[in-house]
Amino acid sequence: MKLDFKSERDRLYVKIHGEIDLSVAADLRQDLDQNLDKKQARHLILDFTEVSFIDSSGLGVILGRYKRLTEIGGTVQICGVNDQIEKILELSGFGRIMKISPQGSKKSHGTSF
Amino acid sequence: MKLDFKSERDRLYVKIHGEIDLSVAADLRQDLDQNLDKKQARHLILDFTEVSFIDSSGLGVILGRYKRLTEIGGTVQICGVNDQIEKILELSGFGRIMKISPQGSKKSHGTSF
Amino acid sequence: MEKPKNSVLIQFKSIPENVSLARVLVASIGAQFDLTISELDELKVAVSEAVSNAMIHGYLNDPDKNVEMEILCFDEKLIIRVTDYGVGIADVQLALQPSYSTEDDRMGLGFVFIQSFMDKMDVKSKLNQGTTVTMVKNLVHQQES
Amino acid sequence: MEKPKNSVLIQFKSIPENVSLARVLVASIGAQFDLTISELDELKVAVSEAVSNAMIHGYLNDPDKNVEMEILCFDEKLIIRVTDYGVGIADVQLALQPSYSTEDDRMGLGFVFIQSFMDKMDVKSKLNQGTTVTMVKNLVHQQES
Ligand SMILES: Nc1ncnc2c1ncn2[C@@H]1O[C@H](COP(=O)(O)OP(=O)(O)O)[C@@H](O)[C@H]1O
Ligand SMILES: Nc1ncnc2c1ncn2[C@@H]1O[C@H](COP(=O)(O)OP(=O)(O)O)[C@@H](O)[C@H]1O
Repeated sequence: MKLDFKSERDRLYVKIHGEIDLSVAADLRQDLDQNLDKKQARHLILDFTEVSFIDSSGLGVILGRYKRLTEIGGTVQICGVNDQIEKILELSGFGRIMKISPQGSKKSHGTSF
Repeated sequence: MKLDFKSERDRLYVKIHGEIDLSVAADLRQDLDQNLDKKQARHLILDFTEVSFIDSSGLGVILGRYKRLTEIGGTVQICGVNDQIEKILELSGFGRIMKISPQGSKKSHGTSF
Repeated sequence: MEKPKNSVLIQFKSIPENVSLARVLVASIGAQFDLTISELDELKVAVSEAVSNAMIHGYLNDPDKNVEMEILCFDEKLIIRVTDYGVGIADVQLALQPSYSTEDDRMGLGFVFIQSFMDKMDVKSKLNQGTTVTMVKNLVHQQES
Repeated sequence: MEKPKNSVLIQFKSIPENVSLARVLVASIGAQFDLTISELDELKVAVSEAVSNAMIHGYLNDPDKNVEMEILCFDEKLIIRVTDYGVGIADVQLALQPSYSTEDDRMGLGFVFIQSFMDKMDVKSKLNQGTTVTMVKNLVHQQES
């Protein structure tokens, strides 16, 4: 897994590359939290264009950041999601609490690096 | 493994896609022999541009075709070979009995499909 | 039972890096059959969940334990069995409830994903002896029109 | 001996499709370390030869037999061990000779490739009991300048 960070005012954009599972969950949690702190960001936009796999260990990390940010009135958004990952996000109910945009949609263009 | 055939007079060009190991050796042998027969070809040119792996089971098939063709005054040539496969072909002595051209060389252009 | 066309048994250390190893193996076997990319992706998720559970819950992240995975391939189905010899599950029915998790930072979605993505799931567990999750993927495809 | 950082044991049916499975597994473990693409390719060739030999020579292509592969990862080396419980080798020294093969259409290059691509090879065999090929790949890399 590799992460690219970019920030703009209170928004933190993170492009994630690779597979998000148990083996990277702890690192991902720490990297996201450190950067949210450093940039004092309230809104987290995750670019999933280069994410090839995610399971519930990965989703747990994102839900944790969501809880943290909603407490301070922030949001989490996931863009560039492929069909398979979209299915998993729907199954897990993420679609009801955060904005999710599929690959190739306008929404995901806005956050490209 | 997938094969593309093209023939011109007594020359048979075969572009091989995929990995050449024990699991495809029997099929490869049969497909090559059938096409050599059908086209009455004496010269076999193997395009390795899309070959990602070969081991001694695969080399055995090529050596068998080489023996068959040299008996009738023919040749075998391998083009589009990547660095790793070139090393294996050298180790096995193929470089001394047939023409081998690496990826991107002029020789391999001549046989592109 | 009919003889499997292929069978693979793998045993690996309970370290997170091996979750992806288990996925790679299953995907590589799945590719021997005519599974679609999306079916392969779903197999990978199911295996990832079962193997992660064995490591986290079964073995409480002890890297010196071993997880086992058995893959049996039949004409009409794949059977994948993930086993740990860890703490076991006190109440399997409860553990299968969506959102139920014994760990604060986990979501209780592992079994939900396995059940959604596989055609059958069975969990056998005994306290302090371990857990076996058996998952079945049917290979019977619709006739093409 | 020092404890391995990772260890994986796999047992699979003696069918040609599983040669690529063995390669995929080794490449996936190799990728956990800092091996170059060319080192990974060489590992794959070595494993391919040892596993093919077990199936063709050890088990005489009987698909109902099982091949075993063990992978042990240490800080400074990978050890890969391929075992069959097949016919065994009467004269190991002879079998190791380049170009020596007991099969007409084979080239006798399997052991040559393993020895070229791995840092160490050891063959233990007993007639009618089977063969174990142990291969070692050093992971000690040159210091970058
Ligand atoms: N292999 C296992 N060994 C022991 N307990 C397990 C095992 N697998 C699952 N469990 C129990 O079942 C619960 C639900 O599992 P799951 O649905 O995968 O959610 P999660 O992993 O997010 O907790 C776990 O929290 C754990 O208590
Ligand atoms: N696992 C094995 N069981 C029995 N015999 C073997 C085994 N591996 C190798 N041999 C013997 O050693 C010989 C040389 O092997 P190798 O160098 O791989 O060449 P090849 O596979 O082309 O014959 C084989 O022909 C065979 O007689």
